Amino acid sequence: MNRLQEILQSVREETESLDFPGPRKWKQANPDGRCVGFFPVYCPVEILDAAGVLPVALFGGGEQIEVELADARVQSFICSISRSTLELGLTDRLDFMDGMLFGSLCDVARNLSGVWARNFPDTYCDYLHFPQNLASDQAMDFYVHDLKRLAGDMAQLSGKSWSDEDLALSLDRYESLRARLRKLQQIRCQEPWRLSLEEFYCLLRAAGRRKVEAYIPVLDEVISILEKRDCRPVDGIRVVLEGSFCEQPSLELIRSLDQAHCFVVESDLARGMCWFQEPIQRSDDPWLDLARAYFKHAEASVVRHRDPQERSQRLLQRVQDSGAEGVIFCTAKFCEPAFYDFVLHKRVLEQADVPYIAVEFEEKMSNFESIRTQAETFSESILFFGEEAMA
Amino acid sequence: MSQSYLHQGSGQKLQRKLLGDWYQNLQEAPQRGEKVAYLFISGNIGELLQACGFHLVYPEVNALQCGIKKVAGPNILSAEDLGYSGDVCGYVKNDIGLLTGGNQMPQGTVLPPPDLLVCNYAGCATYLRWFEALAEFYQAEMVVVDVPYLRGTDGPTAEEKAYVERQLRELVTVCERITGQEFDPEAYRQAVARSAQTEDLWVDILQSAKRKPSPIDAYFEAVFFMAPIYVMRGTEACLDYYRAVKEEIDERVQRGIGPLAREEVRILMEGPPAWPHFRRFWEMFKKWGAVSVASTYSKVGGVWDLGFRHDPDRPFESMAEYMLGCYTNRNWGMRSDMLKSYAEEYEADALVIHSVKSCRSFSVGQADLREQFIREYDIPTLFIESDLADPRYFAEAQMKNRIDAFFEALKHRRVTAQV
Amino acid sequence: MKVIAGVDIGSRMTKAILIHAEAAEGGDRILGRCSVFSHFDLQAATENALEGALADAGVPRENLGYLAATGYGRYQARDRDIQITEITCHARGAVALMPEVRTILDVGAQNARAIRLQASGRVQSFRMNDKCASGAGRFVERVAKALEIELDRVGPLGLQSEDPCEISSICAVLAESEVINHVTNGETIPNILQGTHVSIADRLSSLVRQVGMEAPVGLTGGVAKNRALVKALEERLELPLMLDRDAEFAGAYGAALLARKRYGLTAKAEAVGA
Amino acid sequence: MYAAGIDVGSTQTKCIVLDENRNICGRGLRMTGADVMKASRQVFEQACELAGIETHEVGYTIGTGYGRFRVATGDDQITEISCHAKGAVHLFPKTRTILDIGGQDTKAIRTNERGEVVDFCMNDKCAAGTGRFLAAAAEVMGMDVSEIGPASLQSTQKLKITNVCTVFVESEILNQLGRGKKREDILAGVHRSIAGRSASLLRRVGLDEELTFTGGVAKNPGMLDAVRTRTKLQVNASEDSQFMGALGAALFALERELAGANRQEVQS
Ligand SMILES: Nc1ncnc2c1ncn2[C@@H]1O[C@H](COP(=O)(O)OP(=O)(O)O)[C@@H](O)[C@H]1O
Ligand SMILES: Nc1ncnc2c1ncn2[C@@H]1O[C@H](COP(=O)(O)OP(=O)(O)O)[C@@H](O)[C@H]1O
Ligand code: SF4
Ligand code: SF4
Ligand code: SF4
Repeated sequence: MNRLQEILQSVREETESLDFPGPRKWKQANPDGRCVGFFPVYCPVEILDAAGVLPVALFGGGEQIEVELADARVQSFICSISRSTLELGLTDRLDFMDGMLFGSLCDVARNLSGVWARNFPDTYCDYLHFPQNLASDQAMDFYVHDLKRLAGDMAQLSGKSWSDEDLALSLDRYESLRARLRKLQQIRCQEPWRLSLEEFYCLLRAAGRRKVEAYIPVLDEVISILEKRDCRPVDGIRVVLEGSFCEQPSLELIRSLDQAHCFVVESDLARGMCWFQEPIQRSDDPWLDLARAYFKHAEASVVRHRDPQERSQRLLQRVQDSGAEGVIFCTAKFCEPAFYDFVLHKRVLEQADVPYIAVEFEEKMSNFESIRTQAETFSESILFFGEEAMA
Repeated sequence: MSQSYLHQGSGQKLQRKLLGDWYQNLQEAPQRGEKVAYLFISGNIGELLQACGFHLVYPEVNALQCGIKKVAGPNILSAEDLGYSGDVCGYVKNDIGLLTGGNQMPQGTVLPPPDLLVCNYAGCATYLRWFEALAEFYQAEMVVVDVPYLRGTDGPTAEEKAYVERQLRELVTVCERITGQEFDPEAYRQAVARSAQTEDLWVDILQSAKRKPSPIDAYFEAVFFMAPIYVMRGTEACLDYYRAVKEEIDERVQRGIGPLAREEVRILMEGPPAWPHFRRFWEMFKKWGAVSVASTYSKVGGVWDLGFRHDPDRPFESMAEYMLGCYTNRNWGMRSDMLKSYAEEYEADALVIHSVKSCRSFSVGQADLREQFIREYDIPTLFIESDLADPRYFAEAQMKNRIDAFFEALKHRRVTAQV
Repeated sequence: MKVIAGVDIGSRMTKAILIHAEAAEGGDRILGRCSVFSHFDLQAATENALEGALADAGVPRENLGYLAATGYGRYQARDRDIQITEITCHARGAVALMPEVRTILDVGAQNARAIRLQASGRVQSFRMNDKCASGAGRFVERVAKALEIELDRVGPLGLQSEDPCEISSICAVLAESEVINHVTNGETIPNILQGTHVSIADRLSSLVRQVGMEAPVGLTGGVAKNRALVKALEERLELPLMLDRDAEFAGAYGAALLARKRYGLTAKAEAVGA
Repeated sequence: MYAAGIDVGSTQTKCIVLDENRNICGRGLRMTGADVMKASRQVFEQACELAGIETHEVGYTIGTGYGRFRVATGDDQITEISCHAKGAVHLFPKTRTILDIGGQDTKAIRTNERGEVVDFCMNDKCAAGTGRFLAAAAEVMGMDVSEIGPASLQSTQKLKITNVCTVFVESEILNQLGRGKKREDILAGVHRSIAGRSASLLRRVGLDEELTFTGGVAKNPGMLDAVRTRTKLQVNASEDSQFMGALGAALFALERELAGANRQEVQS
């Protein structure tokens, strides 16, 4: 097996396995280390990292998990990720975790923080409030204060004292990580056959499970091998995938998009892994830098209220920048934020004459025939229409 | 109600008039050149906005009215035509459907468009998405008053209070810009003072349910009685209204009458009612002599029975505390503690959880409540599902079967307990 | 004369259509059509439908220039030259049959799909429902079976209904016992059938709404043969539906039309190559 | 002194006649069919005949099941939820959780030692996971419902059934057969799929002590096995599983009779 395959296999395993091989291995090697999980989308991982805590991104249980215990806790009309994450906990698959963080994405994630605290009373559990009034002068102060509070908790958990310097270094580390991820994204966008969506996605997800300084060289390796990778261009349509920022579609679904010749060249898959649109601007106060980045440079997202028009315009811009021919709204069933956003985006896309389709997925879905049919239809509608127009 | 009495239904009559005037006034506001603000019920800052010179529209109240008047169904469908999913909050869809159809309420009022959208983000994240949609539709200015969700069980921290309070002060500047009118601090202070008085009365009314039999159904009736304190708190008319309701309830107490001829079971209710089928929903409980003695839904507009009051000496600070303390802004542990204390204080026999699909803010965590009440507290708990807005999710036969089975089992247990 | 075949391999019926290979010769006229039960040997069904259509057109097999397969069994048609999804095909076929159509509702035995077209005829967006039988043709089949009525009679009988009864079950299976109950309570067959149609129409109309309905709306698929369901749908959607005699064949027809373009290209390529 | 319980289910109607010592002395069973009144009368007569008594010797009769309000000879009605709990605890006194899979719905019931319902959950909006699902599978295979359970136990290969819809599972089965899959493997997949759904339902009411399986589907050994495997619990089932609701109703009836309860007017 060559080196690339080896890396890809390990990140795929990290994506598919319910046992968190990466974080567990890290904890074995660092018995005093602490792991804190975070529910998608965004989490200020830099703060955890600076305190010597390994931030572990949780993306639910995917298609692998059989939900039984959590079914009793989460009604049928609530998104699967909340159910499967709870199942992971209730079946002791998160026993290596020392804490959990939930953010203000939506009512589900918010309430889940309390449900979690009830079911796992012995581990640290907290709720992070991300300001939704970014226009207020007060919000930044409040947020910085809250970040410091989190930092205090993390320090207590890890038993490490740490300084502003540590945070500054961590910001640098994550900046380099995001630079690599952007590079991969660029490769995928320019020559989608060089890096399949599944490969790209697994590499992206693993970024939320590895110690950042250890993962950067791995990505460097991948990038250099990819540039030499021998591959033949394939014909298909280029699309932007939108709506999967929190609960994630399964690998099978992701594969079926490639099979249907819909090349996803831009997406909001696992959005939190690459949350900032541009490099964080640095001053001598890393706290303020991190907060300011959240306020000003975060990727437009429905879970962070700013200006909804800005969100739709940003989507349009991503379509244009990536040379995409259409948009696939690929939304987790019952994901309210994504559904509301869809209506706003839809209007803008229609005005701009950008074709789109909307499909829904669920973790427990095992039959992708219908999604594949829909993706195929979408690519046909673009390809055949091109022919019709020619004729 | 078996007997008729002096003040019977006086609250209801008065309320009809109050709300009628309210809507009338609202409809005419634009002609008078007066400004209109839209805002939400949970953590609403009506006193403040009125002191800034705004008329108020509460889209949630409109949604509720459409639900009862049975026009929510068609409204929801027309919102779905625009691309709204079948799985999002029916209140939002009702409102969008209503406005695309001309924003005319079932009773005839045409609602004026907003000059300002104040998203008092203390209820649910859906509030943000709702006003984002309205902001887009009306091209109106939207301001969020960001209220951090409570995390511990100790209530809000000093920073959280300060954060909200300072946002309120910022908001005043925005309001002044829009209305071109100066904020009247004295009017605000007086309104807040009236609110505090109103809250005292309302708490007395709700707590009368501690009696046996309870003179009031603290859910099926309270959800109507609560309307004025949610939409026009701080006004003189509102205060008068609660004086009148208090008289009606006092009279019931004197005569020893309650909402049903016989109170057989005292229940706690968690979750919003099924508005589109309100009567039938209530009937299913009446049949078993079940009277609600406390409910969480009657607290969505403010939790006053646990001690909080608006404070005319600290009008901004207390407003911030009010917003932070909303039921929907409380975390699971606080909600559960609240229900537990109700169970004890009101001597409830059972808990009924009505889980509505529309509202994740209420629903997520209810299954844990159910588990906790049955397992840890040994309080019989019934779990039923439908919706507060979407008539399609009300499966009457199934719901009835469940309710019957539950009360029947409760009865059996009682019989054996007596032996 | 070379011909092009489109075969739509559905879960219940397999349908085949033949058209001229050269648009100039015969326009878009349908030369032959045939539908057979799919059962579970989809290859045999494809073969039979194709033979049937050839016989109908009176064209020998060797004149078949190109075969396009669509429908849920499209990957199982052995001699296919191309496979295209049923949504693309139904859209194409529907536009050919009913040129003004803006929204298409295609209802088969197991699937329902709503498709919205751009003014140019291109698919703008679509939705499908394939997880629950309560919004598809199989529901009607089951009720018909429970009432011991031939499927052909379901439409005419349903139209006689004056007061459709309410079917409250959300589930096609559970609704069956409700239907039986109505029978015992002395409800008339037309009212029961129409009640079923109304309940399906409810679900179908919400599907159409999800793609943002725009008039005129056309109905394709086998269900278009059921006039009573059509009536229920029209009442729900509050507009008349466009129908065509060949609505059942819209998918196969669309496949053939799309394939002709492909055939043209390959034929040209061959000519150049030779 | 005798008492009877009549359970008018969506699929089958069952009757139990008890003597004053709570011994079962007669059973009756038939398809519910369209005429509920008739079915209930027939099972009652059938049970009395088996008991060797005249119908008028039965003092008190309680109707249960979805058609309980239309029981021809019923003195009162009690929901099937209470009755299944009562019956199950009578036969298996340590029962704390009950899984009842009938023709059209599935219920999980939690009970106390006196057979009183403490908690329950049901699946009654979708036929997935009910006896109907199994019946549909049996029908496409051309088998009787009583044959599919034993056949599924012969399975050697794991096969996943993905459709949950009772209607669409038929074509999935045909498809699998068409692909040359073995009948028993497909059936085992069907049984596993229902066991999975049942387990989730059971978790809602709690699943830590003795489990009793009731309803017609409990007669299916394949289902019994699948539930055992899935829950990793000892699962009680008896010949009388399908009669559990009727038995519970009869027990209630006997209590009433012993207590000299006054006859109530039949509600409708
Ligand atoms: N003669 C008829 N009268 C009424 N309905 C019919 C008739 N023929 C077919 N149908 C309806 O059409 C459905 C089959 O549609 P079809 O498009 O052939 O399905 P598929 O493409 O899935 O095989 C049946 O389920 C039935 O409801
Ligand atoms: N001998 C048997 N073996 C396996 N399953 C059976 C047998 N007899 C009945 N069943 C199943 O039991 C179901 C009926 O169960 P029952 O509890 O009587 O339902 P209901 O009370 O809803 O009528 C039928 O759907 C059938 O699948
Ligand atoms: S998937 Fe959507 S609804 Fe569910 S937790 Fe994530 S953001 Fe919230
Ligand atoms: S989600 Fe709940 S609280 Fe929020 S708007 Fe809807 S009904 Fe109201
Ligand atoms: S509700 Fe009925 S028709 Fe729909 S999926 Fe369930 S079993 Fe199938």
